[in-house]
Amino acid sequence: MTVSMVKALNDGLRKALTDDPQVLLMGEDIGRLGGVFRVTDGLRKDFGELRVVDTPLGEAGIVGAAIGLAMRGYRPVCEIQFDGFVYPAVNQIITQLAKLRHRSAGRISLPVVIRIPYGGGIGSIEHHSESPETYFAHTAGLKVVTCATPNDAFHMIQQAVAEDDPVVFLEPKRHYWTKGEVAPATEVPLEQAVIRRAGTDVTLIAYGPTVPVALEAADIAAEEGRSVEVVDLRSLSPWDVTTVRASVHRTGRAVVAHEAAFSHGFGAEVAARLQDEEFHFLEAPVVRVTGYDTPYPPSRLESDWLPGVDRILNAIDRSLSY
Amino acid sequence: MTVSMVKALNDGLRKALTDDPQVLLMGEDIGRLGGVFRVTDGLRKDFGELRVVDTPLGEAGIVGAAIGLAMRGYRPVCEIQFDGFVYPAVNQIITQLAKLRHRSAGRISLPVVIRIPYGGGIGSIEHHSESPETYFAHTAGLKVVTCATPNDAFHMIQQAVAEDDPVVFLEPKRHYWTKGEVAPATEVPLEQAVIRRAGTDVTLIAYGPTVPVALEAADIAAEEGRSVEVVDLRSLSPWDVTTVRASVHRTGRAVVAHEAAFSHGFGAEVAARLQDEEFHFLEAPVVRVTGYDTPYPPSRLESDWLPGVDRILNAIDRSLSY
Amino acid sequence: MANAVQDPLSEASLADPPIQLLDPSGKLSTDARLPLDLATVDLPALYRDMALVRRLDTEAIALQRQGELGLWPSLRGQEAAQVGAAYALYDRDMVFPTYREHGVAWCRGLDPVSLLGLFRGTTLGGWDPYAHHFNLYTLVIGAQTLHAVGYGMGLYRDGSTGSGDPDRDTAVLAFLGDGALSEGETNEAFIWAAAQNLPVVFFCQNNQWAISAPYSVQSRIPAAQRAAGYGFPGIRVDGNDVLACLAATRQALDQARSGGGPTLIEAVTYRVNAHTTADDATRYRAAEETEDWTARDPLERLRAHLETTGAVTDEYFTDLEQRERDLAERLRAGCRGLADPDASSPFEHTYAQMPADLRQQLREHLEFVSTGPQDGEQK
Amino acid sequence: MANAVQDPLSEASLADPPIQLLDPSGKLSTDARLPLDLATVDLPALYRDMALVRRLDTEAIALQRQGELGLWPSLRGQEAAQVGAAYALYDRDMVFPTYREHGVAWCRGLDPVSLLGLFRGTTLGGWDPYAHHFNLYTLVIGAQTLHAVGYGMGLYRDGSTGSGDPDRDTAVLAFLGDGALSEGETNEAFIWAAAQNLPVVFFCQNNQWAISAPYSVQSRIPAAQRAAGYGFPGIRVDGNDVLACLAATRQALDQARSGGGPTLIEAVTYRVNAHTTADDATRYRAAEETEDWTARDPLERLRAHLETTGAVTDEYFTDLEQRERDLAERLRAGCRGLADPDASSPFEHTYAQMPADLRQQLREHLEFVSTGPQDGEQK
Ligand SMILES: Cc1ncc(C[n+]2csc(CCOP(=O)(O)OP(=O)(O)O)c2C)c(N)n1
Ligand SMILES: Cc1ncc(C[n+]2csc(CCOP(=O)(O)OP(=O)(O)O)c2C)c(N)n1
Ligand SMILES: [Mg+2]
Ligand SMILES: [Mg+2]
Repeated sequence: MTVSMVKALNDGLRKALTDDPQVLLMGEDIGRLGGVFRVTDGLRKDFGELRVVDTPLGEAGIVGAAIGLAMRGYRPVCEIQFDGFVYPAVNQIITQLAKLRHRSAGRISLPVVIRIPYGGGIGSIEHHSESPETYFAHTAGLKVVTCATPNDAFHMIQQAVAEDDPVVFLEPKRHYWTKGEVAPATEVPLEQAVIRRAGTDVTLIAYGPTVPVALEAADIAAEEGRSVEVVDLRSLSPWDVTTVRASVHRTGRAVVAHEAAFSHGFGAEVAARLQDEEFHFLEAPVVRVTGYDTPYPPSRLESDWLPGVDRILNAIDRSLSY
Repeated sequence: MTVSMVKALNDGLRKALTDDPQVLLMGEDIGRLGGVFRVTDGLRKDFGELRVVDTPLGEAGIVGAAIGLAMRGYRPVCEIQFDGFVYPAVNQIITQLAKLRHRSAGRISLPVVIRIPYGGGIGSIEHHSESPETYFAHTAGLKVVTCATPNDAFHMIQQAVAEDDPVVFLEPKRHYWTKGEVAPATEVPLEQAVIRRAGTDVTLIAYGPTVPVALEAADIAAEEGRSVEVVDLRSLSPWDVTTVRASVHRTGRAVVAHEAAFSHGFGAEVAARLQDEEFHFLEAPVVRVTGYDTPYPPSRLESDWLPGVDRILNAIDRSLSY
Repeated sequence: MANAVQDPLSEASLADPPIQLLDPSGKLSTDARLPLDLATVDLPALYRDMALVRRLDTEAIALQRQGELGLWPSLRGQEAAQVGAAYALYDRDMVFPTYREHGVAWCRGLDPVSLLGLFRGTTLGGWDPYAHHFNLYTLVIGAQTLHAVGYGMGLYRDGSTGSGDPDRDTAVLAFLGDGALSEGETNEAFIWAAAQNLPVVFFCQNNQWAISAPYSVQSRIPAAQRAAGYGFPGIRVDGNDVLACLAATRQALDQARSGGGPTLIEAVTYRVNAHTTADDATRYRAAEETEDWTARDPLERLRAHLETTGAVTDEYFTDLEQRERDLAERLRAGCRGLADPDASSPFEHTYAQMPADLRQQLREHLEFVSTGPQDGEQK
Repeated sequence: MANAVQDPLSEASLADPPIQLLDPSGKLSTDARLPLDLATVDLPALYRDMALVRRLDTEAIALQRQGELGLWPSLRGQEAAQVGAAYALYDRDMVFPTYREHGVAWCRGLDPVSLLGLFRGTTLGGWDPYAHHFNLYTLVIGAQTLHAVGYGMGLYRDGSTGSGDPDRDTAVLAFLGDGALSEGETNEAFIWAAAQNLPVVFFCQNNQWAISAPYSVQSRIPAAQRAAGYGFPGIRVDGNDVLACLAATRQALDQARSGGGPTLIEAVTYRVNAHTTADDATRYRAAEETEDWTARDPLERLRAHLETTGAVTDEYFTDLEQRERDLAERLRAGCRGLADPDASSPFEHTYAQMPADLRQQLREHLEFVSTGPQDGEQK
């Protein structure tokens, strides 16, 4: 079955709602409207307004209330309308959601999913193109995942709902309308990285929005006789160091690509781990291709600002030139 | 003049208030009480309640109002009572304070300082020992600094107030009562790292609360014939890569110590930069000694959980064993 | 229950219609609660500005359809609220808008073309907030209300409120939507303004919808009543009545300037178009509702009044039509003329002085941008 | 101004004293706004619990002075508010406390020793929140009010509110301080509870101080009036009157359980001690104020009533004194007996299953902890 990522998410949420009566969705405009990206289209009609909840306009409220619902046995799936609007909820996420299992010595489970359409490249105005993953990945007690294909979207959202830990679920909005095959079942655990393309010369690490870009870069590199292995991380916290190390162990080189700012972006952690754990095997420094250390620019500038195919190819060149 | 860090900050703030009538302080309990750590002790009495403002109990309000005050020509210095209580202000900090200069193409300057007592080791209850520096250092548009000595406290707080950009000013509360010499003037720019102890075998990078710990470790290492160079970063955004590189260029080895969690902690960025820019000179991987990827533990566990002298010495051993 | 036990649901005000000074047929009335000296009001000017901002809005929508703008949040239906509020301002009063106050921007004297850049993607701002005492648009719901509060604290500290000097006293006007009432930050702004008696007027355009959420999702009582919870006055006016909006704002700003503290104004109005050009309102609201409200059009009633009373000549309308055409032309040309920003601009304006590392990033970026696609094949 | 223009400052309720059913001299009265059937109230039990929680508090302060606790937030002066509120609860009702509700915890049947761990640094929680329907303490001001709202949404979805079944209908009781009224999150909780008519009772102990900030920093009107801004009832009671607190909470919980929605209760009381043992209240408030309030002691008036009416015998007091001594002894022994947590516990409870990387960190940590100082010299 070939569907868009939006449809795959919709199907996955529908399945989660069907399979478990304790699952509910909540967020701004997710009911009647079906969400600004239509991810929840039709679900309110079929599951009712008590399970697909149009909330007041307050993100702290959404996450705070989800915590209380989870304490009462529900499995809330929150939608934050855009990446740039998650910040009013950060206090509830960091000081409450992430910590309550720890504080209660495991007595409180908070199976809360926070879905966030994220990343740039869609010509939006400000606050609609942010990549906040580091804030969450740096916060112990949260899981952070992101899907790059409709198939992953379908399965990962269900896996996220089934998790007993809070999951920040990042949806690369730039690929919402990209279509792909969806398999009825999956055997890949939520936390496992996937090698999207095998290669031998350099390991290219991507996730979410940069995965298709990385694959495109790998294609072009192949034409030039360079064999690029593309790893899709999928899970950012925890992240699958084992798969990445194994790949880099073979290739001796790594490039990591993300849209978030350079300093303290996800690539920093990848580089820090690899330089430590593969010190003797790295033939070149881990190269980072990322957004710059500026606020996200006006959309007329975004295509150059974002790590695109050419900047990734340059990084591969740089890595291979060592 | 030998004073505690609290007194040095108090003196620095007093000077800032005296020198510029547009400077004002605002926060919870900073007036009548003088702040829970007494950093603002006596200032309300001398500068009045309009310049040393006891605010309502709301951190979003504090930072949001500071933005408006700055737009009206003031230079507000906000106090967030403890590290763990900055999160309600994160929306104002990340989406507004950090971005308005950029959005206005430089027309809006927001000379706002956000003082935060931070870090652990004082036997406190939860939310009182956090190290949130990565969240801010990853946010373009903010400057982030931290002082490790009374002298730096005195000068850096004045430099921060004089900055035309927003500054997150992290005060290592564990060393609030440590005394030290304060010089009347400084020639060190706010953004420059300082070598606290020269050495030749390994570069030990620390900031804020871990600086005294690092110096202690270096002392012990010296007894064992190991020459450790200790760099105090002082500024975390931007950070002084030049000074750190120069040191590592000489020693060929680096250890970085901070209290914040391991994954995506400041050490990741340091390691990522060094493995890239000093690739041919690093004789060992950059080693990170940090808090663990768990929430901050109950205080009975904190001394082992924090990166103490022994863990730093272990890391130095590890680095030198390559 | 009485006294200490308050049940506002039972209060009469719920059923009360909002205060009106000009009814849909164009008839003037008075209301003891909201005096307005008509001698101080230039009705033809009010109408002209409402008509022009409607045209501005219509033109921007057209530009969006033509692909010249990425998005446009229409103010249609809210012209009276915005123009009425704006007419109450002194030049020196400071305005903190949301993203929909094109009508206020117009009245503040901004070049209307400068409103388009944000939506065209050529800028994140577009104008000098100090030149017209009109802050940049704020997209993060509620955030600007706290900036207004801080600015008001500044005014108070400057001695620019309650001084009694009519050339000095200044106020702040903060706009917000009905949805914004639910953000914690908005409520903190109310709290600060109340506790410190700040010269801030909160002007809530209750246009009945926050994207697809009807007002009932946010509250079960009128928005103006929110102020009662903090201890400052709330007033509810017909937001399609430019005179009521003007009168209420003038009264509230006067009070604020003179040291009388904050007011919350609820202008009961309607978002006639979808939330933005990207939205599809048919998914969540009935066409009849929109038709009902269109019948209460804010322009029509003032036009009817002007025509019935003969306050203006035919020439006024001919002239106005010409002005509208000129404005449309200016917007079209201006929009297409909005230059793409310089590739270096984000780097230049992130900090007062560009840090060394960022300068290095800029160097690499400019090299990359100028070299173009390295591999020739594609971008 | 009338009707649509509301000026709550002029409302009579400001001057109104809080509702009282038991005056400082121990005299009972009735109030039409707050009926209480005394046959349903066990006055000796109320007094006993107030006396015991005061002793608990006194003992905890002593333990802190002895270095056994790092910190203690005293409830002294707030015993009536807490015990009164707690007596109105059904077992199945869920409570969301702040960090000061030791009296409520006691009435919920928690082992009082378990309250000490958080302040001794041996745990971040200390009890099973589900066992006694009493959540962990929340230190982040206001955060718990939203959890209460979510729990209430859950009750509504379970059909456990407004069902008419007296064995089923359940409510939520959320505690907050006067300072907490200023946090955005608290206000969002009010908004959600109002708009969705949730079975949540907000119990605000207005103890006049938020650390060093007097109530006037937060608000210029009584806290109970905050509810009017959202459209649900607010009620203001004498927080040192255990009967008024019990009656108000019972009435509000009944209403919530039956589907009648939220209430905000303001219990006007006083924090007799400093904010915590780490605070020095002499820096910011006058001794006379504290003395004034001490004269309105919540225990004294009920004791006076019991003694005057002869409702209890001397034996009751002798027995109570013994119980107090037993409790103190239990706290002392229990506190010292609180074990340090296992070094692995933070790692074990961060996630449901420990991720591989964290397991590796734990391994290294345990190795480090067991090896002890590597270099022998020092720790
Ligand atoms: C903090 C935040 N959350 C969500 C959004 C997404 N959003 C944009 S406009 C809007 C509705 C705003 O409604 P209202 O305040 O009534 O203003 P209106 O659009 O009707 O003028 C929402 C939810 C946002 N911009 N900011
Ligand atoms: C979000 C947040 N900001 C600041 C603090 C620090 N703090 C702890 S208690 C307190 C005062 C609380 O006052 P109130 O709500 O009246 O409760 P009380 O202590 O009087 O019971 C403050 C400011 C905090 N715990 N959480
Ligand atoms: Mg609206
Ligand atoms: Mg209090």
